[in-house]
Amino acid sequence: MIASATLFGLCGAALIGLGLYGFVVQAHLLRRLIAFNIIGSGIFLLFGASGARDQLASTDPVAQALIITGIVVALAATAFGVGLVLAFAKVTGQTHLPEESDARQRPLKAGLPDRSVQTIVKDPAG
Amino acid sequence: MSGLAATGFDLMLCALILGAALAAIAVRDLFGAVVFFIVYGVFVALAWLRLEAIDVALTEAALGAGLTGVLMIGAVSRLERLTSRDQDQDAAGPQSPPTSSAARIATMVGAAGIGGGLAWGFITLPPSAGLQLAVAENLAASGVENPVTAVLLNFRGWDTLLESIVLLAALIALWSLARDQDWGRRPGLRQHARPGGVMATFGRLLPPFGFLLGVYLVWTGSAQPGGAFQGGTVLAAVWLLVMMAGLKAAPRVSSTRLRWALIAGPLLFIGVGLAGAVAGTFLGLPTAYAKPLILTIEAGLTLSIAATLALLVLGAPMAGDGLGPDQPDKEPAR
Amino acid sequence: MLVDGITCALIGAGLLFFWAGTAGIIRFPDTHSRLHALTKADNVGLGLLIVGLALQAPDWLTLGKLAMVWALTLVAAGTTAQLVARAAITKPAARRGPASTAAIPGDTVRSKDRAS
Amino acid sequence: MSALLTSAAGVLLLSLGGAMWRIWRGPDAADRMMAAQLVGTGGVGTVLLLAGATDWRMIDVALVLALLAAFAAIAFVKAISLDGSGDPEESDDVAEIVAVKATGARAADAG
Repeated sequence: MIASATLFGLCGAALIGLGLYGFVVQAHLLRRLIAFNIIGSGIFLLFGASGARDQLASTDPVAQALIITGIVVALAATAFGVGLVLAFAKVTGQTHLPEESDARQRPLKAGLPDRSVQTIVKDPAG
Repeated sequence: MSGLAATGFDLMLCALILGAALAAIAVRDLFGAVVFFIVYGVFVALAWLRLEAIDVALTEAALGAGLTGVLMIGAVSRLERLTSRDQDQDAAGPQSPPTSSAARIATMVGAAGIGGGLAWGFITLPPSAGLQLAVAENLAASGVENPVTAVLLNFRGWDTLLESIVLLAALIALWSLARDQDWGRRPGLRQHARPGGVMATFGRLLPPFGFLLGVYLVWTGSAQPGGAFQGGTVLAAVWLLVMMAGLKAAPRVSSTRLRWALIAGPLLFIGVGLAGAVAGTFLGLPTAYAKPLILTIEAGLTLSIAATLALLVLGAPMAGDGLGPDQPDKEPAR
Repeated sequence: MLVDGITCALIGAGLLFFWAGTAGIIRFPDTHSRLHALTKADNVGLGLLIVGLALQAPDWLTLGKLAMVWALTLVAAGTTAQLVARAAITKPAARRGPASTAAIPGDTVRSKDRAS
Repeated sequence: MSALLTSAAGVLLLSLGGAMWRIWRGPDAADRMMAAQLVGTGGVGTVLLLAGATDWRMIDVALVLALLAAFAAIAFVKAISLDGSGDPEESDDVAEIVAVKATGARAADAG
């Protein structure tokens, strides 16, 4: 029999790799946030499993406490990220960073750059 | 027999977690990716249960099933309204990655290398008893019986204090994204529902139960799995439901009562810490008064965590339906 | 021993409903009939499971929690079914996701007019 | 009993793979949402079975999941409402749309 901790630790390592791949390859900012969250929960799982491997009963309480604060902070960071993505989209009409655009991604609206420039000049906070 | 069933379950759960994560990254439809991410949260909560980390599972379930879903679905909806939909670009999704296939393969190899390296490191990690024994030895002096709560509020009180301030900082950062003329307005879209309809009825029916569960989790957290974070997350979700059902508008960000709710937890925590500093060490809780002090801090923290998380999900203060910079400044009468 | 047997039977029946729900959500041809399959699993499958487990509950608190889980699930399933079904009917846009609500240029402006 | 309950949890978990397939396929957003709902309910059932098999204290997790089960769906119906923050029951022409659906829309639906 394989111990649960071993399995979920390996699963966490795989999630980190998977999330990293998605984070680099995806251009859509919201999908990057999702990938970022997958990396995060992979790290939590790996960490928690390391704390559960040699334990008598349950997962190490110190690891649990750190992971709980980590999960809540990850949500806070994600909420801020969503706010940034929405503000970016409001100013530019885009969901991708400009340097990520290639020939396949046409500008979204004709005349939009003008508006976005005006907006930026008028109100940098967007 | 029991071992076989458990290992089978674990293997299946790992496959589902990895499948959900892979699908969230690879599915063509943006909304599909968000749904896969919500489902992923449910599976990860199950994994925490299998690791017998019930406290973590509670937090993950409340965040994954409740707040993250609301946050992400709302984000998709608002994003689609902000960007033009004439092009097939978003329907085709992120699937038009800016990278060439060679770069993708290189990324894949690199990511697999990092994941594999971590896995190898995990397997070859030397055995260690960790801190479980140290916690168990000092549990009697902490004032509570749940070791996780003891670590969060007593042994590593610094971490939790700073964490509650980090949450506040995230909220301030989010609010700072608002335009100047929107400052002092209500955060997020104006929510409304048909009065007496199914959604409004649900919004009236559920909160009493949710409130009970949230308070129960905080109260029971001193002896059993639960605590300020778990209970606060549930209460945040309940408050969000009341607002989404159109029963109560979100408070204005300039509201004094809201500000007090947001800082109550950190303030109480610092106050108790300073009292400890007078007696000896900052954040040192004397064993005799540890339990009432911890419960006091937890009560304040629960309030602040619930308010902060709900407001983080709502978003920056904005006018009207927040569609763009051309919105009129007056708030629509609803 | 008898109690254990009854538990097993009830849980087995509950699992059957869950599998039926899954089969329905895979096989049924359109959104509304799939919703039908879903609510069966929600209400009956979980219900049987909970009744079976209730026989094993160690104390009254656990029993009460089991009952509350079922009650909450029933309310949630009813609400969800009603809202999603109506949303799927009233908004043809639901066919392609939240994305497509703003598909028509100027749609957002119109929606504001209608709402007020 | 513990092994039996764990096995039952495994059987339940396996059925959720089907729901995952529906999320992948769609075709509608509503289909994806419903399948997620099924995973949520299946998750509640799995937690309960695990609680019975190992530790009854785990039941609180099922309570949290059941309490929040409808949240994503409510966010979803809001997202596809006209202004992104409404309620599908608010539009007055529902009866009309339903009537149209019932009579002539089957053909249009199939197309």
